Amino acid sequence: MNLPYAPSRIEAVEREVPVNKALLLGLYRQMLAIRRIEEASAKAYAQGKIGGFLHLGIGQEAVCVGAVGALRPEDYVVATYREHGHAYAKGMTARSILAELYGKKTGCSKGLGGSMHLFDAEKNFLGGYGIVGGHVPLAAGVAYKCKYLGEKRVTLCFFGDGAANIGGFFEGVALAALWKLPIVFICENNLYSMGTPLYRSLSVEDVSMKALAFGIARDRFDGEDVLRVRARLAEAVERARETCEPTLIEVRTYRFRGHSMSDPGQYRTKDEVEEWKKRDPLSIARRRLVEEADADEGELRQIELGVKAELEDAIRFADESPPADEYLPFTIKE
Amino acid sequence: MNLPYAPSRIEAVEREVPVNKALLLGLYRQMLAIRRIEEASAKAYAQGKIGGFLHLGIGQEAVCVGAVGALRPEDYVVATYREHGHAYAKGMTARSILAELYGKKTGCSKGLGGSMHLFDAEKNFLGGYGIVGGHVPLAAGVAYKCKYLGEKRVTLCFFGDGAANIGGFFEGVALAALWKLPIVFICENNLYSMGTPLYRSLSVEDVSMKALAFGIARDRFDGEDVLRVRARLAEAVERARETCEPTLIEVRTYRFRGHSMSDPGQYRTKDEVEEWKKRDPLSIARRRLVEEADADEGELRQIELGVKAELEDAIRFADESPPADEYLPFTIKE
Amino acid sequence: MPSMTYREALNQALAEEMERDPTVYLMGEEVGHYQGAYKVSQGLLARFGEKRVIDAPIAECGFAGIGVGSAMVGLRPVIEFMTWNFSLVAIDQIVNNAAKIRQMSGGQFAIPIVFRGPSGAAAQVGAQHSQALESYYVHIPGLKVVAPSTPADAKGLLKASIRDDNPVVFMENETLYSTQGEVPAGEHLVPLGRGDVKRVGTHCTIVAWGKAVHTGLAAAKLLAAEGIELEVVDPRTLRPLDEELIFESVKKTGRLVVVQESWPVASFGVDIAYRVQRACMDELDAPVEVVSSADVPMPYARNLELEVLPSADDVVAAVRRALYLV
Amino acid sequence: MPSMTYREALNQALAEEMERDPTVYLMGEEVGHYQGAYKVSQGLLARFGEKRVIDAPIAECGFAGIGVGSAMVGLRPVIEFMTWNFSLVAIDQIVNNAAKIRQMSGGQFAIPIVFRGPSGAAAQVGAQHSQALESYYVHIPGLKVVAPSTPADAKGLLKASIRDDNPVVFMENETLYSTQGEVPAGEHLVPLGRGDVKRVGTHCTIVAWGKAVHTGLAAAKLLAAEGIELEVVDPRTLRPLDEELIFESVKKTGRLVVVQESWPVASFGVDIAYRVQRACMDELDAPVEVVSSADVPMPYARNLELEVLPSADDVVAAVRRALYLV
Ligand SMILES: Cc1ncc(C[n+]2csc(CCOP(=O)(O)OP(=O)(O)O)c2C)c(N)n1
Ligand SMILES: Cc1ncc(C[n+]2csc(CCOP(=O)(O)OP(=O)(O)O)c2C)c(N)n1
Ligand SMILES: [Mg+2]
Ligand SMILES: [Mg+2]
Repeated sequence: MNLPYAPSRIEAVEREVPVNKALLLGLYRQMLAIRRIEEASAKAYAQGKIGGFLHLGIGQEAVCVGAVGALRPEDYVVATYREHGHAYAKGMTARSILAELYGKKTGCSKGLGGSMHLFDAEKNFLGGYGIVGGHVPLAAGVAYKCKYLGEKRVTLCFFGDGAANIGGFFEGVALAALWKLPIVFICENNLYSMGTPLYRSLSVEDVSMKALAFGIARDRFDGEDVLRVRARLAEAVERARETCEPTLIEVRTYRFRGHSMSDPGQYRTKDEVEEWKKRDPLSIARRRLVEEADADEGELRQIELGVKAELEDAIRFADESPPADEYLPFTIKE
Repeated sequence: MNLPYAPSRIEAVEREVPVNKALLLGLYRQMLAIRRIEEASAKAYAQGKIGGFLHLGIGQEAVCVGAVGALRPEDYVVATYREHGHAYAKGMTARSILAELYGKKTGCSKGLGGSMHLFDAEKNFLGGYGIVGGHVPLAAGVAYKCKYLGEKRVTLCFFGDGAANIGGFFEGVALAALWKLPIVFICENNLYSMGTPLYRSLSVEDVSMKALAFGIARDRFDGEDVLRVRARLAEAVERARETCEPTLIEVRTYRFRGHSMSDPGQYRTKDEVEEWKKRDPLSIARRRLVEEADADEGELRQIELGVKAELEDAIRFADESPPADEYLPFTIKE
Repeated sequence: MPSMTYREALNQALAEEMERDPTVYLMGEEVGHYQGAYKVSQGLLARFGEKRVIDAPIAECGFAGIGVGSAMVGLRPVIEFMTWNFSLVAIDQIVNNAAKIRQMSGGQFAIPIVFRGPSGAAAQVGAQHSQALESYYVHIPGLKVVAPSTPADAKGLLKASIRDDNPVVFMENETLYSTQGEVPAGEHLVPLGRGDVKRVGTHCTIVAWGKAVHTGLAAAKLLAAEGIELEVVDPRTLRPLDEELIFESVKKTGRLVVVQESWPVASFGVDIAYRVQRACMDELDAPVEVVSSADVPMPYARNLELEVLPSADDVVAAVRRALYLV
Repeated sequence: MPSMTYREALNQALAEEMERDPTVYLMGEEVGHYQGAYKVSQGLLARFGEKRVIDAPIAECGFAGIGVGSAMVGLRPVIEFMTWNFSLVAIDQIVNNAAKIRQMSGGQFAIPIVFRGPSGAAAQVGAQHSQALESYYVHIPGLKVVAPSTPADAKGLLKASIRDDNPVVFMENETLYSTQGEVPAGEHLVPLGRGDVKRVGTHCTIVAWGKAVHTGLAAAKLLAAEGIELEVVDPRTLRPLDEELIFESVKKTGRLVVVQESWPVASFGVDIAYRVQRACMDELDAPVEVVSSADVPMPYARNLELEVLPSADDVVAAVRRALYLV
């Protein structure tokens, strides 16, 4: 008997996604705002206004913006500690994010969570989590609830390539596959977990191959074009919504900075980083807007000014907000 | 770009294994002794001489005997709580096993381990373990040591179909694949984890498919013919020994009894159990000996009498041995 | 009042709460078709269907996490661990997610979840299956911890736990499942954080929970023959703890023996001992004694297991020490 | 004596033991090419090669288990957890395998393994990354638990831990890595189970380990200005505990304040308090005080974090209470 290979439900072809100007303008604006929020964070960190771990996603913006862009407002997002962009893309404000990073009472988590633990119940942003892989079963649980209540809501669960070895990840995916939960697992494969390149952490470097162990749909593509990300995610999201079939997606991307503020990133060559910077998702989006959608400089300048004003306001807000002044007692009183 | 499927290194064809009479006689004797040990255990359990959990492998003997039969004495075995047969096949005596089950000082683990925790350092039987999946990384560690020291020794790690969802299993296999450890993971897929049939615990019922997630060799076959098990394992064992390539194997088998002594097994129909009893590995081996190897009844009777005497002696030994009389202080003194 | 077993009382609590609130579901290994490894969920699958009584594969981290995630967004899961021994592969979900999300989110999310199952040694199940893990869970801020000793408490506490908005660690005991007792029918709730005096006495206070309550009661019976009357206080909820009830009793008797199946070091029993020694310093007539399991991984042989576990005789000896009778 | 940092002292201990015994290896996330997340293993990869300094993927349960298995058959692994927070996904390997195999096998197998890494809060790393977990590991029979506070102890204890035949939980502290101190060159071993008086005093004993030793010393400095002399006792090994040294000090001073970063409930600090209250009942002039972290998941904001962590001021206040100065 010859063993059959597990079917991959997706023919993962790199399809061209035509430009929709209005859509791309919106996504570009989001990516830009996220870039600026993170640049402002880095600066505030250097000034000692932000403490603890700060993980920037600079260079990876097309993934979170494109992926979350495929969701409806009632859909859920669960993310890792590198989640500023995801939070913003889900509708949270620069104000509430920065104020949280500053440890202020006006932050989205009242200054109790910090950079790694952004939450917004209203926007259905269910948190950044700091234990690698620990949020994957939790995300499956959110999808579980949607199926339980018969809601047509999808959960999007982000994770890194480094999470693709840990038990929690496998268990979360296994249960989602077994119970057919409306969830999309998306690996932001930025080629490194901290200082470890893929070849030293994964015997099979294509994370989407893990789907074969569970018989679920998979997809895999390069993540520098926000429209491609959005279009490919839309397929998986609609499949989850309509048929409760989970999908495991790997998107290749790259972070331009170190793992966290304390990491000089010496495990990568300058050349490698420069090579990837040529594929900066912001530049690509901007270029497509100009070259394929006839956007003019004035239009783009308008967006850029809007983002600048938004950031100035948010930084001022974070600066001037009162510090967090009380933590929560450990239990909820009846 | 079309995604390639992960290669399965093994063409898992059901090959016929010709009878080698001397070999099969030896394996048959082992299977019979194991069957009798477990029958004696069941009886002693009913008499209150054995306590706690008692998990019998009656019906599955061809798997442990065939698999361990592919090893050399210096190779290691790590097993689950259903490990009486594995221990015996690795060279442990009926005396030391039964005395352990009786909680006697003369037991292999001095009466401190019990049925689920048989150990024999001399025979390289590294234990039965009670936390599902928890022994899989441990077994990888044993293989790690062999590679570290440059020893050409193989580790054989048994687990059940129920373990194929748990984090420890995935992590152990992932690391063995990444670091190319000389280990063979063998799933005794007896179609049930306690009362749960495969289709309610695994989205992909073929456990060997998990190998695709890690790019390691895999194999899969029916486990009622001890010679087939031995031959197929020999390939994987030699691959591990010579090239440090791990293999993930699924063997289909069936336990004739409940999960443990307290389980009446009502989740299976009588018909199903009867159907499987027709494939009793002992009957199959005996039939092949007679039909294909010209063994005569006298020869077989001789073996059966030998086993009977061995068991009588072992039961007497367990009965008459002094009870365990001290547990170990928690640390080893310098 | 109807009499029933501890197991039936738990079953009734589950059934009533599932009836009452459609967001309550039960998930765990063998809880459905098998009717529960220890039959606590007997009949629930037939009554509530596969949607609400879910057989989980062996993936404790996975299904504990599913519980937490679903609790975050409005369900009220009851997650059964076949035994608490297996919770160690899921403890990160309980400690780092269930217990912390409320704080990390600035109070935006509550996690109304119950993790339940038997804890402690059964009989001869060996080192990996014989752990009384209450000291682990009671250590964690953000959790409530409950350990009922009687059928009535089992029912009332489980119902209250399911309605509580915090994550609750609910520790049953295999050796108690078949014990019998009177249980109020219907809406019987035992508020979390309220202890109970299981036996009134004057000479020495015993504090114990779960199975150890019965060890304490057995010791009381033995000593009553000599005219020594023990007061047995069962906090029932370990976190938050009903300190007042304990202090009150100790102030009356002047003596305390804590009985627990937990290992001794950094244990909850020792914590109670310390709190009482501080709060009742003036009223204590003897140092507080703590009777625990021996400080070793559990051996298999029955005679050694009995040596390791706290017994009524151990309690009697400790009481005698507290009364300076030795 | 050469002066070096706590980090360098650990590094030296690792290098010396790896030099001495080829069965010793170091495995963990980023220990090799990255030179350690906190640079404790700086230079070791270059010196000992990839065979003995192994970068592990993020699979704590997996590589902790690999450590245990390899230790069973003759290697002496040092397993680094990037921080002890991440040990919760591997705790089953430590509790159910490392700590129990010796007992379960009737003494046939020893598990000479060291699990090490930083424990406790750094600064503003939030609830999931700010846990002082010593109370978890010290609870478990079969483990030894070590928590050095100075560079010299770090070196001597790590060397002794690597040579010990038992599984050792070795808890460092991120905020101590850069502290400086004199460290004996070469064969400097601090035996496990032996404490150390870090400051001699007469009025009150402080027991603390790891980072909290420095909190105690800071409090001593503050109080010395008022003529109050604290004696700071550092057990260094939490299991087995050098009770005698602690009792001796308390018998001299008549007072005890235990300082720990652990949460209070069912904690090791409370355990010490209880043991002292029993053993030194007659010599104690005041109830034992325990200063711990506040009983909450750690908030992020710096001001709140400082409120939660035990401070020198908290210790001073506790000492004043013990001395009836308030
Ligand atoms: C269980 C666990 N182990 C270790 C860590 C420390 N750690 C934090 S992030 C990280 C690397 C994760 O890499 P990846 O998943 O690829 O995500 P990325 O940082 O690249 O976004 C590590 C090792 C952790 N947070 N949790
Ligand atoms: C982590 C963990 N969860 C649950 C259990 C309880 N348990 C013991 S055996 C078993 C079923 C295992 O089935 P399988 O792996 O198929 O092995 P089999 O018993 O069929 O040999 C379960 C659920 C356990 N021992 N460990
Ligand atoms: Mg990465
Ligand atoms: Mg099975």
